[in-house]
Amino acid sequence: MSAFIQLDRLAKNYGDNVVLENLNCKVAEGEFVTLVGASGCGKSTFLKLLLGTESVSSGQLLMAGKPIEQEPSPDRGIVFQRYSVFPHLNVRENVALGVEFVESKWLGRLFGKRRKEALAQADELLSAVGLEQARYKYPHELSGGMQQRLALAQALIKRPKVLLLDEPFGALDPGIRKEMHDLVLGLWRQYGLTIFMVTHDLKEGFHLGTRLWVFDKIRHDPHAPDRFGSTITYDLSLQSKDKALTIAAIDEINAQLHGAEKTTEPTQS
Amino acid sequence: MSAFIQLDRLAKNYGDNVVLENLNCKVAEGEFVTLVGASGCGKSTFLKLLLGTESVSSGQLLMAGKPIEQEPSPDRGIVFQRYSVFPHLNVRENVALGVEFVESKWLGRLFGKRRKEALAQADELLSAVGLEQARYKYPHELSGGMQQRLALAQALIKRPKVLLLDEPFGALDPGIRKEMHDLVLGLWRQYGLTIFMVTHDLKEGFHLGTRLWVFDKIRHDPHAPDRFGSTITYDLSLQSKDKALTIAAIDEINAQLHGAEKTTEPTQS
Amino acid sequence: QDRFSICWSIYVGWMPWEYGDATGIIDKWADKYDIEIDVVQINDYIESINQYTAGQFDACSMTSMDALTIPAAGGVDSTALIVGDFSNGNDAVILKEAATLADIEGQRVNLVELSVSHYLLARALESVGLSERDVTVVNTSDADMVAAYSTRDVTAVTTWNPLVNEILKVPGATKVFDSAQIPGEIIDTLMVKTEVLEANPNLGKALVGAWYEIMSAMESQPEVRAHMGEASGTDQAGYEAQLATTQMFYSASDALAFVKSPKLMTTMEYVANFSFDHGLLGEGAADAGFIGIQTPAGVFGNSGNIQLRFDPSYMEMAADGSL
Amino acid sequence: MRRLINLQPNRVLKVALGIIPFLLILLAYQIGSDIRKAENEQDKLLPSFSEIAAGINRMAFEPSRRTGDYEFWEDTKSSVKRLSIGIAISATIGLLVGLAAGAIPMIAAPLSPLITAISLIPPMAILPVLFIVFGLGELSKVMLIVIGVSPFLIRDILQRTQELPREQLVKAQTLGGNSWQIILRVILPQIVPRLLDAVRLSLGAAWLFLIAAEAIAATDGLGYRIFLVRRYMSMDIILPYVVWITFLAFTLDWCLLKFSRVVFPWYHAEK
Amino acid sequence: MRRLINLQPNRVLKVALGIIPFLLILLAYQIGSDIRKAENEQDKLLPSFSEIAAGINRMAFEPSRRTGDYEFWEDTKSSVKRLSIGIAISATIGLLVGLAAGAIPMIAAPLSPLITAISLIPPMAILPVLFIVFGLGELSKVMLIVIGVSPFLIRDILQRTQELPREQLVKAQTLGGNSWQIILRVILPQIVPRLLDAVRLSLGAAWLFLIAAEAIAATDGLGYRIFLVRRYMSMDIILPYVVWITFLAFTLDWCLLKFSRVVFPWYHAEK
Ligand SMILES: Nc1ncnc2c1ncn2[C@@H]1O[C@H](COP(=O)(O)OP(=O)(O)OP(=O)(O)O)[C@@H](O)[C@H]1O
Ligand SMILES: Nc1ncnc2c1ncn2[C@@H]1O[C@H](COP(=O)(O)OP(=O)(O)OP(=O)(O)O)[C@@H](O)[C@H]1O
Ligand SMILES: [Mg+2]
Ligand SMILES: [Mg+2]
Repeated sequence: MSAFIQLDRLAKNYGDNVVLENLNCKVAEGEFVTLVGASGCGKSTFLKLLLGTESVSSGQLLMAGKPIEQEPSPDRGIVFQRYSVFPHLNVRENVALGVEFVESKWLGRLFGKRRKEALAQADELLSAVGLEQARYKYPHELSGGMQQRLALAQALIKRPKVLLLDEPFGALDPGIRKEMHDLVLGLWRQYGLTIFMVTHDLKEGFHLGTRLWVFDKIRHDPHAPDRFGSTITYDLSLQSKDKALTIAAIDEINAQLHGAEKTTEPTQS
Repeated sequence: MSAFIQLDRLAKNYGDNVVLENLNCKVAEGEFVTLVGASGCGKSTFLKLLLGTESVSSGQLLMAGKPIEQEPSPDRGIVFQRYSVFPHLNVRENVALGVEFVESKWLGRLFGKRRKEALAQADELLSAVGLEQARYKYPHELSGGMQQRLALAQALIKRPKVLLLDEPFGALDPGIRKEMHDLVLGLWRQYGLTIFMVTHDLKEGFHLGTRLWVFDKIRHDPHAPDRFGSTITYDLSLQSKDKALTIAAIDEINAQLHGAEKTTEPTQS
Repeated sequence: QDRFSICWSIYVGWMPWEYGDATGIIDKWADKYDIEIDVVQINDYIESINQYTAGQFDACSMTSMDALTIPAAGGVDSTALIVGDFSNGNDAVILKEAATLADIEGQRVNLVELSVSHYLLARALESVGLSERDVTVVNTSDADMVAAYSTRDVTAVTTWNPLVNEILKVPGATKVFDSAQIPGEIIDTLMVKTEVLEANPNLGKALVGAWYEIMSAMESQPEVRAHMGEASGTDQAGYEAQLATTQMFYSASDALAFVKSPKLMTTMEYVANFSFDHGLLGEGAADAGFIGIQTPAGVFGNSGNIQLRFDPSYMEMAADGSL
Repeated sequence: MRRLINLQPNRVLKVALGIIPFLLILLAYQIGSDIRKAENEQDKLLPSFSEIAAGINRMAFEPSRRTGDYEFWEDTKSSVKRLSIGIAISATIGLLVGLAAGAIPMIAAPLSPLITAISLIPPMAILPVLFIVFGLGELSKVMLIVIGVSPFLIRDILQRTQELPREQLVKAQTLGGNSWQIILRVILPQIVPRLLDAVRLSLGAAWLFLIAAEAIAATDGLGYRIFLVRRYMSMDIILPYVVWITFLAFTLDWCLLKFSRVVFPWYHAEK
Repeated sequence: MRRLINLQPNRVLKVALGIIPFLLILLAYQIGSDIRKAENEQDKLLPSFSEIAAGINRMAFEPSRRTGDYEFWEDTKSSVKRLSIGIAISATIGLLVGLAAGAIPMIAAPLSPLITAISLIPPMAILPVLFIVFGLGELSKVMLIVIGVSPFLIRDILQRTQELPREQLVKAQTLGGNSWQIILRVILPQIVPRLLDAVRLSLGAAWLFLIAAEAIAATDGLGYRIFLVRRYMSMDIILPYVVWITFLAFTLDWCLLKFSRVVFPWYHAEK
């Protein structure tokens, strides 16, 4: 397997709070990795490392053989659960913004013919995510599902190699999720993306991914819960998707996460 | 079937916006009714009618043969998705408040021995929902699941005949839901409640209820989407819980709701 | 009624009230006439007159001009119980760069509008054949006059002490006209409501008695003047400098001579004319004599509407030593 | 009986109830005025409504004997002009400084404590310093507003900028935006409606400082007139001026809100 | 190179950067003072630091020859007392009225428009009226603060009360609470920490009104002293007084925040 993304004894801590430790993995280009794990176990933190908004504490995180850039850049797109789109721009402008940033260094804004071209480019992607009808709407006029479609289109206009999804459907009605799944799978194939997607829904993880990572702590210190971090406890290949196997795996993981949840259930505020 | 709750040509509209129309049903004491339907179809509105915070526009809503009281009262408990507990009181005080309201007309607060008794009563219910360990904590120190347990204990101290649940587990991690399901089923049996529970998760509805209602519009006016309201389009008895039947029903309902969703998908803000 | 309150504000000629209050002289005289007198200091001069006019106080220190335009014009019949001093250089027109009054033409003059400064300016302009139309008057609060003078925009001010002395310390400031050139026209008095005074002569006796006791202490004892200086926010030297340009009537007989002279009536006529020209006598006033002013030498204006009186009888008692 | 907290007045009742206190105040004034007038016919403290009407007429609809101007309108014009300029300058400063500090942590570090300190200084107390620095002309009146209001605006905009979802800024970076582009196209347009909110909140203070400035040195303006006629207790002029100022303040606030609603619908939908 | 918007100063740098502007201001003052002193040795506008030190010493550490008091501390005592009483009264009014109107729609209907109107009146414009109504004693100084601040507090508390999740009130009703009980046990305790927030926001205005009131009618207090010595432009006293007021304002704000954090941890955790 050629390693596009490589994790090598990767660890991350915030001061004394060890969040991730000893992550070792290789991911090939074009894989669809889904990440599950209890709340607060460090899934989002891992995505932040990939994104470059947080830096590695020890070990290595390589992309195409080089340490990952320490800042967000267009080669790694992201869709968050919320706030991924710009409320003050309409749908087309939201998508075209990525083009404008490149072509207009000082104003970040295009005019006349070049603007038209950028918008045309945006329209293409909007068709791909099924938003052609909503081109002139503002995000607040869109449903949650449509906003996430928009966020996807926005990310894809930069033709990223890696797409990071942090619970992208967590705030959507279950009824809408199915459509979104089809959409993401379609885009993944069409654009040849490498996707890392965090989800709380184990079944979603099984359904979408070619590979599923379970994050969990293997060591616990009851007196200092922050002392040890999570690591990847399961790394399942989902290429075959055998139904019976899947169900068994789900049950096992569920039981395990469930047990862990009881002791580490975090404070909500 | 003896009608504990009876809906008779029940309709509700806000001005020109018809939300519910032509609801006819009888519910016996001790039933567990789960309500599903597209977002914005009027499920919460129906609970509000039962609760008495909204009034019936036409038709009748009877409880034990009499029109339902036009104000919330202790015989109908409620748990919302959020904000059901009081952040400034600790867990015990949250539950004991229901006792204090009854026994102290002017201060709404008990002292000395009577306070102790009230707190003891609260502790009993806290054991029932599995919160004995968290008695002295404040809600902000609890996880989402624990907050909902607290909200249940709080409602149950009034020994309500009817318990209304509006997406009580909608904001919880899927991993925690299973426990909450067991808890609710346990409490339902133990306290002989009549439960109306709104959920977005069709499977949850099937799993928990003795009866499932699907809310949907049967008439559409494409030029005036508010002109017609929702009604109960399916009223399934789930006593038998035949697995195959269930799956078939889920698929059918899903397909139907899904189609409706496309055209009525509401604006989110 | 045996409880009275009087108010005063910080000014060189009114600091004796502070001294009398602090040392108990006023209480002593009040006790003598079996009444009670509250002495209240008010920072803002205009506010003190307004309070008096609105009925919160029975007596208040003010200039004769303000007595005419505020209480008298507001229907509060007032009597000048004590004439304490007149300004003899305390009020002045100061120019920044020019040397003579005539240069003021065309300049913006900062002053407290409609106050005695305004009157002084009008009299000054008259003396060199100019009128108010030849300058622009800018209303400026007295507390900020010194700071205002330090700014580039301000080239001419008309104001009173201690501000005059502060401003004159700035190099280049030239006093081109002052109240010494119109002696006896800016008169500082204690005004009492005529109605109250008539009903309670004891109030008049106590106040006048106390006043002249303070006056004799003030005239003879430097430490008294030091006290007053400090209470007004400066020191003895600063206070003495202000006194130098104030014609204090330390003895009752001096005050009497001033009040009884026919010149007082002429002065009040000037003041009334100025006030009328500036609309200060109220909308109902048809001419400068609309409000009658009674002086020992006679009545100026409408004797049917006397609202301002100079009553020498209490000062006479003091002069006679019969208090 | 429904619980008191659940009783909602209907539209008509609500309007009626809203008007009642104002009527009561007018009535109380009328009675108070009558009582004082009975004692002293010349009383100036609580003039009768006809005297107030005459006062308004004199100021607004008759040219001044001295200058030939309609003083009321001249005063309004001057004050509104000063207020508008003052607010415009404050808003510009608030936007630029607040945005820069909010978006760039390296700018916030030195500015934040300074601005906190400045916002705590009561501007009235340092008037002399202000005069010396800004003179006594129109500039000083405008500057008092600016100094009184802009620290608040800067702090507010700084905070609002920092409150923008971090996710948006990250997203913009993944779209290839550099700092300047992100500030220009993502942060600035979202902050402008928030600036309007902040300006609305600070209007009260701006009026206060305007009136204080006009009281200190001016030749016209609403505050000037009030403090000038205070010299002879012309409440028949002061009272209508106060009502007029209140009305202007209300109108200005309302216009800003309307403007914001029309120009930034997405902002108001979001809230 | 990382983007400017991503660069975070570390702790030490942040403190250092925070101090720099203050040092610069002191330096600029020193230079300005030297320049003016070179022109006119008697200059009072920008006294040298030694003159300021002498001023402080005279006011704070030497008894006044006239009264034997340490005037600085007496002034501080008087002002802080007035401020505290004024704020306490305003807070009480704000809490009671705001809570009642926020919880009971039938009370909000008549009060809401009135309070909006009152909050728009600039208190400076009606100063003369206030002094006449409330006299010139301690009461009037306190009342100016109350009138200036409480409309804001009422509006804020009203809004905060209405913002409490509707769900909580419904829940309390299903627990059998009547209106009074719900106000007492559910609304009031949740509003108190919000009141503290509102009071902190209104402290600046309270200081402003206190100083304005003391400037007009007082015989002691920080505002009184500033206005008294302003006639002589004694900046050697005004400047330390201004710094002291700023410091007091900061301290008061900080204490209220600490207090709220300790007493209402649940409120601050929620935010
Ligand atoms: N900036 C930060 N500073 C300090 N600690 C942090 C920071 N960000 C995250 N953490 C800690 O890291 C841990 C993991 O957080 P993270 O958000 O990655 O969890 P998660 O797996 O995404 O959880 P969830 O499922 O709730 O989104 C948490 O304990 C959190 O407290
Ligand atoms: N107070 C109200 N005034 C006017 N219209 C209302 C009001 N409350 C609800 N509605 C309308 O009633 C309809 C149904 O709302 P409701 O909250 O009952 O839907 P729901 O089925 O609970 O949706 P969801 O699944 O999103 O919770 C919506 O169209 C909404 O706009
Ligand atoms: Mg996360
Ligand atoms: Mg709902």
